Amino acid sequence: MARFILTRLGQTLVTLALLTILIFVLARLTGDPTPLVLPSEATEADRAFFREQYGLDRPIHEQYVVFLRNVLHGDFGISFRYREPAFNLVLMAIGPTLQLAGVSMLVAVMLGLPLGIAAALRPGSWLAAAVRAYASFGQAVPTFWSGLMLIFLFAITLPLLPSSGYGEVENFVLPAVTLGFYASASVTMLTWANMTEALRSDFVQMERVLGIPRRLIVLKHALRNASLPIVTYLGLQFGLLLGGAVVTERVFAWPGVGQMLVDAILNRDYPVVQAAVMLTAVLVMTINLAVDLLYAVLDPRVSRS
Amino acid sequence: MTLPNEPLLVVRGLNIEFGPPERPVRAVADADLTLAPGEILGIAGESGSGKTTLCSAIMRTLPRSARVSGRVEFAGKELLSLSEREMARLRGRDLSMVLQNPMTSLDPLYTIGNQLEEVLRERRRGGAEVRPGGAVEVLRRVHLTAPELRVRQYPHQLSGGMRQRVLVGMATAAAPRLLIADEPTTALDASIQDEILILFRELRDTAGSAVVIVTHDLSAIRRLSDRVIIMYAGRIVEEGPTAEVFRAPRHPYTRALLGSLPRIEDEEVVLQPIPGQVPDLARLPPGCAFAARCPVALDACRAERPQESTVGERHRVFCWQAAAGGAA
Amino acid sequence: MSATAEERPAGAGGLLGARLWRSGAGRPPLLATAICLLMVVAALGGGAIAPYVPDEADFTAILVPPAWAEGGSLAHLLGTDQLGRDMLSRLIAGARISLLTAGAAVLAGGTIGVTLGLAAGYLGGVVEAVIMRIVDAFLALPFILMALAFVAALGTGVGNIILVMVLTNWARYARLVRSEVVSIKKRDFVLLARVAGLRPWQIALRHILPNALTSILVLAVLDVGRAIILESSLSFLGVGIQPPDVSWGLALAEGRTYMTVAWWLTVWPGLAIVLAVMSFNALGDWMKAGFDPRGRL
Amino acid sequence: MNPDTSPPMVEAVGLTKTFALPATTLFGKARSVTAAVDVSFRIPRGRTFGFVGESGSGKSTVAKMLLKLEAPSAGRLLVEGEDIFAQTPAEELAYRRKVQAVFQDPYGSLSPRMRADRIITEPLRAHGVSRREAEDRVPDLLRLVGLPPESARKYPHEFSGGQRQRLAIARALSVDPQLLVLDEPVSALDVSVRAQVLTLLREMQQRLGLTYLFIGHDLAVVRYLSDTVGVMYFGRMVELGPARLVLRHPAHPYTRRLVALAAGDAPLGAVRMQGELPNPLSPPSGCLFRTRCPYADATCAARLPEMRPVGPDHLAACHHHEAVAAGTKAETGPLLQEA
Repeated sequence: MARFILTRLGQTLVTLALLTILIFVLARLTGDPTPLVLPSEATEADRAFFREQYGLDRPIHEQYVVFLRNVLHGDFGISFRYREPAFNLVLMAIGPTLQLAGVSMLVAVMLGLPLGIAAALRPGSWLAAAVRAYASFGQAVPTFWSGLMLIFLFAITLPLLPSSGYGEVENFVLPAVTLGFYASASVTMLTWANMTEALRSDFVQMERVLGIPRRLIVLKHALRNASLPIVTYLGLQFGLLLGGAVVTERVFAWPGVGQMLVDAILNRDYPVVQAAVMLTAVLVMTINLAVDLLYAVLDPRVSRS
Repeated sequence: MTLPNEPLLVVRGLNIEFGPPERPVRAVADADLTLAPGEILGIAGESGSGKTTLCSAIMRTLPRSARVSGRVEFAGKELLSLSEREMARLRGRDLSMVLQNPMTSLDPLYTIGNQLEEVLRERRRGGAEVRPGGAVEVLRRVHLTAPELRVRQYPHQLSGGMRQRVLVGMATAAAPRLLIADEPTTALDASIQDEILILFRELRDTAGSAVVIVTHDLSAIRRLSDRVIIMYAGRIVEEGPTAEVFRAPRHPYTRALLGSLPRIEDEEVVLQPIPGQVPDLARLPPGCAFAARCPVALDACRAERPQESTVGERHRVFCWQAAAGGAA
Repeated sequence: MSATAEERPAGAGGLLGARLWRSGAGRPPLLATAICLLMVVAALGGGAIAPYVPDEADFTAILVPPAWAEGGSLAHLLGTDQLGRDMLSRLIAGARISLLTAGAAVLAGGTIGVTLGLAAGYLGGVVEAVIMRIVDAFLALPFILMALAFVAALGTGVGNIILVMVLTNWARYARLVRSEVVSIKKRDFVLLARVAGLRPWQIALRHILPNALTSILVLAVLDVGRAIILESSLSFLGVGIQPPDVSWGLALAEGRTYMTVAWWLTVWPGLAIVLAVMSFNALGDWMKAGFDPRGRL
Repeated sequence: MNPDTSPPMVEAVGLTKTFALPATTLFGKARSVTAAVDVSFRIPRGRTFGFVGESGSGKSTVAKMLLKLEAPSAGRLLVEGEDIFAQTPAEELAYRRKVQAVFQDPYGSLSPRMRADRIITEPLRAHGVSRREAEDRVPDLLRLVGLPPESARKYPHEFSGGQRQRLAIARALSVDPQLLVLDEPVSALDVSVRAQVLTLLREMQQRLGLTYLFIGHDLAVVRYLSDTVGVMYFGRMVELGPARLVLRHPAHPYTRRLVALAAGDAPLGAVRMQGELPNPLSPPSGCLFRTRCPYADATCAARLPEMRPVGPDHLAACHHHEAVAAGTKAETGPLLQEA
């Protein structure tokens, strides 16, 4: 068990290190940031001073070491646009993003789990067909479109809810439904598939011939076995939700990391881009690691061997 | 309730079909069988002979796509017409089953003790509490070593033989009147197979249960069962007292089957393989399904399905040759 | 032992379509197939089919509603946008961009991923460790964030977006192929191929790749839908396809301002995306049901 | 060629295979599991050596080493006097033509995406035979194993289990090998089909002068084909000798038990095998079988018995082999009831 945790931790660190290389390489690809940062009237001496200050005149591997050291200190540089440390800006935006992703996740689970289980329990029924239609529609609707349609319906045609903004409970409804609906489709399909497989397993057959009541077979045995892969998937899904939040935030003008990232890209504000990408990556990987450990605790085949 | 001499299980004219109605696959055809209380019946046959399907029909665990007709009477109850709820009440208490693969038949996420107690709790009608040592007792009854330790272990920590013991313990916890064992030893090593078979005999001796053992392993049937049924391509071809069938098989298929078993006791091992292969169940010939592989087939065998003929006390066979006395 | 009898592994041997048909996947989804084909025709036909030049403004016909609505005209079946450009022609042009970017992402990304996954799974050891850690790094971020990171470095426009999509896509193929190879490698017929004297590359190409191919194909078809959403999302955010090129996502973003007065500007591109993605997904699910009854993908 | 001076087809000397397991505790030592220890045997040309044992006894590991799918951790494996783990690539290719195999699972042994003719010709093609020449041989090979020549165009899923094993045999025979490794080739087959394949294997050996390494768990089946048998228990060979001698007069208590169990006439419960197999990670001291053996005493716990002669060409690894051969302690009765 201890070994399993350490192996996973090690893998995560290696992946993170590789990711920093990737981001560093991408940062270099964008070219010399000097003209972006300094005003056009800056002298050649100013430019040289800037390059030296940021280590841009040194060999590439040394630059990476500097970059890595700075990243470890949470120093991604000063935002070109806001003249503030990029890391601080992103840190301020992460809260709203996490809230949105969290509430959407709740929506997704509350829709997806019961639908998936119901469909698995009634294969071939109209209910299963309806759930399939729901899930395939949900997987195909991009959030920017469903978001706009919801705004059109509930903010413009029937002015019930605000179309944008942040802070009040009603601000959450449309963005969370938009994002949660999208995520619920894949949660439904995954729950369905795993529940079906669990219900077909030999031990469920055995419990049937032993006369164990169906309620107990479904809730205690099939559901718990099916929940193991679902738990893992929900971890992954949270990462996808953070990604999906980028688009949703844009539609609803939500003050999150995604909104900030897109703005930064459009304004070529690279320190903010790097900070946003890196911070999200750390977040996603931490969640995945936690989910893996949770899985190990839930499955005696991992924890007791 | 049944009288002592009344049969425990009566199957009459059981037919089970799968696939599209216009081109059905008949997995079991016109099956009749009778089982007395406390009797051990062996059902032998190769893959596709319908033996497992027959048992699933008795337990009512066939997939929904199966079309079943005929009658299955258990202790005077018609099982095929029971509701799923009534059937579930019988399962595990009055009739129970052991499945083929011990490796996957236990829930990997719960301890052995937890799963055993769940079964025991279901046995107690009227909400009586389960005695704390009940699970250990069950494991001791199936001769599992260190039962106090086993109840705290998870399935993956036990070997295949140990798991099958646990499963037999679960299936027999309520001393059912009928236990069906479907290939209970196939997945196990030779040295463990007998130990599992012995459990079935102990169950009969101590609880008076009847046992149906379904297997392709003729030697297991020979040593365990009182009576044997041989199936081929979905039909019963021969039925009789075990000793008599093995000593003087009357159906050419039974004879061929015994002849194709290598025996270790003989000076020189001689094998007489059956030529050809098992026919496709969707395209059975009009006559006897074995005719194409039968060394003594008559024209009648290819034209018409053989009728039942009695060739001794409680010994019946479906073969034109045997009926005519020609193959004796 | 008696289990050996009726088991017929699904989807073995024969032509792909016939194999799927036999394997119990059911009838192919006809409507979905038709829509997919229609998209391909629109993408290939492009200008020849479209009634107007998609980016040609016509200030005499601004915001004309669809033909059947009040004020609509048969000249513009689906209406026109704020610059008087014909919506139908723009949708057709958008199909071309969507399929081009998605196709490139799937083909190029798939080829790179399959090659690396095959190498990792088959060679094992250090090669595997290195490739798989890189794969992990590329998959560490949700795909849209990864794509944004690449866009930030590479810039926008059709060429760059294709590159971005290839970069975000290859790793999933590599991961799938590697896990397939690792399991196929242990199967008896591969061991027997070694016994027969086949060289490692022969085994990889003749035994391992064909047996992994069905999973790859299913992933590829399902991926088209994902790629269409990714491209339209980037374009919607303004960091994807840039005018004068036409993309469904871009059209949606442009039409957003006029949502209250001209619903058709946002509804048509959205519907186009949903229909296209649903059709490719339905096709992929059908293939998956045939090839992969246990749902490993 | 004088059979007395030429080296045997196969000679294994002290063959050992250990697999490393990852440590379970963080700073624990990496542990290893021994699949086969100190296995020695020889197979004369044209004869069959039968390997008997239960699952996990290490018999398949030996087969995999002979096929060069695994390398031994210690010991040598000679085929026709040549160490097969000291070959150049060219020699290895030649070796692969000499040795072929048939495995247990008729469903996993054939690539599901290849037609029968390609399956059969694949080994030939691997050894540089032209496609045309290889395909010319297909009808003969199919006929040889009792399949109709039309089946060349079929895919594996169109064959039954027994037919697939025939196909696997045809493929193995295509390169005219001298040695066939048969790893439980009939265990997954139905009784009637099993007999067909066994008679086919015996016929092939007689017609083509093949040497077999036959692995099985069913003693009667092994005896049907084998001249010599080796009995494996938990990675070690415990008894070795002429098949008839070993299976009629076993000298090791384990073999004795297996033989008694295999006799179809023995009433149920007459032979009891007590206990479970030992844990591979913590094997018992001394003799590995002592935890299940009625003859076990202090000697068995203290010392591992060596293989030593108990009769002509007959070896057994038991401290008490005289007593076992004499049958002083019954395998029956209440003594072993508490299992």
